[in-house]
Amino acid sequence: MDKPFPYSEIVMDHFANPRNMGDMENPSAVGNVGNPACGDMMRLFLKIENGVIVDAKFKTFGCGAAIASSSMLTEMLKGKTLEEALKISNEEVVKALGGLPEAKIHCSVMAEEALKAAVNDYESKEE
Amino acid sequence: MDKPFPYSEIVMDHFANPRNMGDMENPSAVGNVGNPACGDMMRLFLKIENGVIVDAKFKTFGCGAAIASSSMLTEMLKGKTLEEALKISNEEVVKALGGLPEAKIHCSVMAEEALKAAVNDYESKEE
Amino acid sequence: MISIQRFFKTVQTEKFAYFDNINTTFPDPRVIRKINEVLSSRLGNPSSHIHSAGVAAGRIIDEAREKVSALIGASPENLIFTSGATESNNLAITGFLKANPDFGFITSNIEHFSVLNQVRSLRNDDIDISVLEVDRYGLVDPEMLEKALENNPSIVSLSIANPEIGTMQDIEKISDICHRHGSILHSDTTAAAGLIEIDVDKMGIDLLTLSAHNLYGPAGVGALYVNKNIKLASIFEGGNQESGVRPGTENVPGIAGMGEACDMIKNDLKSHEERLKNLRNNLWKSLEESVRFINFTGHPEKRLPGHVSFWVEHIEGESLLLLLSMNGIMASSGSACSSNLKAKDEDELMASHVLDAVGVPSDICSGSITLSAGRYNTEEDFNYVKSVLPGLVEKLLTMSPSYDDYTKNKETADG
Amino acid sequence: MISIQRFFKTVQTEKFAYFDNINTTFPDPRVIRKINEVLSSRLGNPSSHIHSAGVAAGRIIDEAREKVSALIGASPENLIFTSGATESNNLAITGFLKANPDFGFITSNIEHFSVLNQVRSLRNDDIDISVLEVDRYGLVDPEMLEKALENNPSIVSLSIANPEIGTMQDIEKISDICHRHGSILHSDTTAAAGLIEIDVDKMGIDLLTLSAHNLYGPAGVGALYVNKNIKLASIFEGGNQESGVRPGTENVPGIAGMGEACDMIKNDLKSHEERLKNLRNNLWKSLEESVRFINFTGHPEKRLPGHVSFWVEHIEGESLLLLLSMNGIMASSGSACSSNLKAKDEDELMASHVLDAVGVPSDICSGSITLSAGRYNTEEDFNYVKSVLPGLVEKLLTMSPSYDDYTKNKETADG
Ligand SMILES: Cc1ncc(COP(=O)(O)O)c(C=O)c1O
Ligand SMILES: Cc1ncc(COP(=O)(O)O)c(C=O)c1O
Repeated sequence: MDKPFPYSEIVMDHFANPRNMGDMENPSAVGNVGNPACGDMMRLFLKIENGVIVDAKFKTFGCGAAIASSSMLTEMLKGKTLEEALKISNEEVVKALGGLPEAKIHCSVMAEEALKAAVNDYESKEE
Repeated sequence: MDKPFPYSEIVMDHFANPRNMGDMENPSAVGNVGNPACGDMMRLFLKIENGVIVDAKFKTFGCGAAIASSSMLTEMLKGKTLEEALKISNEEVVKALGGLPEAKIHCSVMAEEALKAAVNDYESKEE
Repeated sequence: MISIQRFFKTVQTEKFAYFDNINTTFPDPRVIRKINEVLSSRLGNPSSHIHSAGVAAGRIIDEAREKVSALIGASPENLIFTSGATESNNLAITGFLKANPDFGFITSNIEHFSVLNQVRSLRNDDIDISVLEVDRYGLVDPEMLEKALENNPSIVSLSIANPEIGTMQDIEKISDICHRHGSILHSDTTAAAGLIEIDVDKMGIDLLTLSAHNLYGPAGVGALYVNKNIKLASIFEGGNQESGVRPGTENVPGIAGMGEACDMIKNDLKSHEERLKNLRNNLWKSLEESVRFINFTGHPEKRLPGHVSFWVEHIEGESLLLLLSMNGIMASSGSACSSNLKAKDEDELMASHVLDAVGVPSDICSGSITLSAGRYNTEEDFNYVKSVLPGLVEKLLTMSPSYDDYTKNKETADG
Repeated sequence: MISIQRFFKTVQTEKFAYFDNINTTFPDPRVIRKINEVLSSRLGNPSSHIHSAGVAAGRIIDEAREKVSALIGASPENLIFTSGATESNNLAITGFLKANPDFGFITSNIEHFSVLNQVRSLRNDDIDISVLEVDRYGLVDPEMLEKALENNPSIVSLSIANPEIGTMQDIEKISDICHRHGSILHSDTTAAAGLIEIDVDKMGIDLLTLSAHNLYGPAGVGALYVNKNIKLASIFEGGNQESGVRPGTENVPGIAGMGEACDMIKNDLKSHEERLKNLRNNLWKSLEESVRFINFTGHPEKRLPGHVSFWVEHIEGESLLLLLSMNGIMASSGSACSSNLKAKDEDELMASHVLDAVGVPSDICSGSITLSAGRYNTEEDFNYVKSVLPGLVEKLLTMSPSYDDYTKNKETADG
């Protein structure tokens, strides 16, 4: 049955006070996903030192769930090795957010994709 | 559109305080119409002297409209000649009652029929 | 048109004994307070869940959904709010058959028009339809049901209790039969809910209709319980409210009122049931002894608490209802909806289909009286009826040529 | 599930500026008093017209029928009460086509789902259906209508005003065209009634939908005006209420409340209309100057008083709605019913059909904002929006990679 408010408290907190929002100077990697024409666009910046993510920032054009997913992802990434980071699935982001409405699961998928894109970017630069 | 209460004030008055209800000793004529199996039965008693209805009484098994129609008819009959009485139509009874719901018009018809039956009875006795 | 003030002038008493609870009940004070509170709360549209005013409205609905579900032992997620029993009955049957076109439809010949008249509209749709005939007490014959279910899985719609004659079916036995045949049971509990305990699981009811104004809630709101395994189609088009099955902005104040009513009823249902059963038995006995020519309708034991129905030979029912009304006793001829005083012509003045079904002589049918008490009726109310009713019947008997003929025939026979 | 208290914790202001009147209005105090009075009046079922409690209920309905009819210049006997606009729209169109199967059905691609989705269910019935495309302002092209009417008399359903983009049609011209072709016009005035003057005769509307909760009455009640020459079939089965067209016990308290609301509105409609028009124009101008990348939707002049709608490039609408909500400004993305936050899966997260129809880039559609004011909105409310909204847009722009790209491209181009 319908829930009166579709977003969890954690989602609202991350939407209202997004963590790690903004540009990054000289990022080690950037992941771009989405498309403004789709009303969904995410840019993830990573600073990587010795295989460890020492900083993560984001910019997102999207709904409350998209912004909260981005914010939560950056929090989860900091301090992780690239290998550990790549194990973070969208389900984990959803779980960390205290759940998302079914129709908004794709926002967490976008976060996962942004991470993969950033790691790809990093690896292509390393080569 | 629907009316809150289907009966006029006059109908309710004649239902609550029926005029001329009861038996008559040695009536000049009796009119019987209807059938208890139809939920509608009316008996009209007339006392006729020199061609004039000097008294009228009724007994009725029926709804509010049937009782009010009977009561009103007896009032209308008193003092009329038989000829005048036979001119009373059911529409006149309805009018005198301040109207009847459409579905109850047949009650006034029954009253008219009772009158005709009584006059028939009178005439058959005279012969 | 007679004005209400004028009507009261013909009323000969200050008494007010309301015995028409089967047609509507008075909203409980707690219900009225709740509705007032909700109306004053500056709520948004429940679908505007993006802002707190809309969220607050949604929460009120959810709270009410829990309270209404609790009354019938259901899970809140299986309850749909509607505009009333009529809509619930249509959604249950037509909505089910739209989504399950292979099913047949079985009902009885004493169901409310909002069930029975669907036969009319469904007939065009190539659906197997059976209308079971009840016995003289208004009971469905389990064997007949069994037989009707042989060919085809069906949606069976049988109410727990009939409003006009008060008879209660053995609903558990009926649901057993339905389920053994892969069929499902819809039950219109408009007349029963609030008076007897109802439990969808124990009774095995798959679709259940509730009406708020028949259980001390407001008019204009009802509910339909839908077993989670059942698929329904909506019966009209619109937005996605109520799981997409019932489009249209929810009646938030009405729903809240229905929730309060159900919550209140749950607290003390049993005690009112016992009390009303005793008062009913007592009234029945008293009328049996004091009212000449009385014929009770419906089953003498398997009947709603607080419900007595009958007809009287030699007198016509509407006249008795009017006299009762003038003496402050508000009764009805069963279902208000089938009341025919406002029929557009004589043809519509048909006898009650329910009384016809239980074998009351067809033209007496318009003559039946239903006295239906509810939780607010006191013993004094019952005593008042006992003291007044026999005299009113006698008054009409003195006016009845049919009664005259009867006595004359009797004298002849006796002498 | 977040509790309402917790939700309010994230709300950063004590302000409460309700700009979602298009989805529901707050019931007027006079309406609340009336409903309270009716609920407390120990009324019977209006169909129980044999006793005074039932008669009194019937009288309340009749009084309300007069008041609601008066608001739209109709005769009371031509008004049917329903459970709301959704039901009225279904009764008007499907009920008409059931009774007049030779007619076609014409509507536009910006009607509410309760009109538009009927295309879906009527398609099976061999009915000629056309859905007219509106222009970029949301206006129906009279020539297109004329053309669609050439073949067949039809029921044409076009609302006076669209809730999402505020555009008002030239309804008199439309009704002229319909009538010249032997067709009839249904108009859903849910969004317009209570804000602008409506007269069924002057406007030539044959069937007209009203919703109480959109004009300061309670939720759960609506009405349908039916020109006396038009035959309708009921859309569900039951008793004989509302001239046999709308079965089910009437929502007496709700109907009474709707009557009070309409009576109140009639008194001072004009002055509120003028006031809201001025405040709207003023807000429009202010946002035009202060909000970067703003794109207004709907017609700039032919629009509802108090209604401003727009989308903003580079930012997403739901985010802006949430920020507005956290700042105490309650707005919506148009019609609450089409709000997609609760869609069951991504596929249902479709763009608004209305914005799509007026040519807003398809994936921006979810991004539109509707600010809809009503009679209780003060100049202060409008000023508050003016002071807060531009900053919230700027906040989202700083978060937007799309905006970054835009500025970079621009720098490149400029440099
Ligand atoms: C234009 C329009 N018509 C009809 C409706 C449906 O009204 P209700 O949900 O009250 O039935 C709405 C609701 O938002 C609407 O905006
Ligand atoms: C058994 C039964 N079912 C359904 C209804 C219809 O209820 P409503 O008129 O509230 O829609 C009634 C009304 O009297 C009833 O008695």
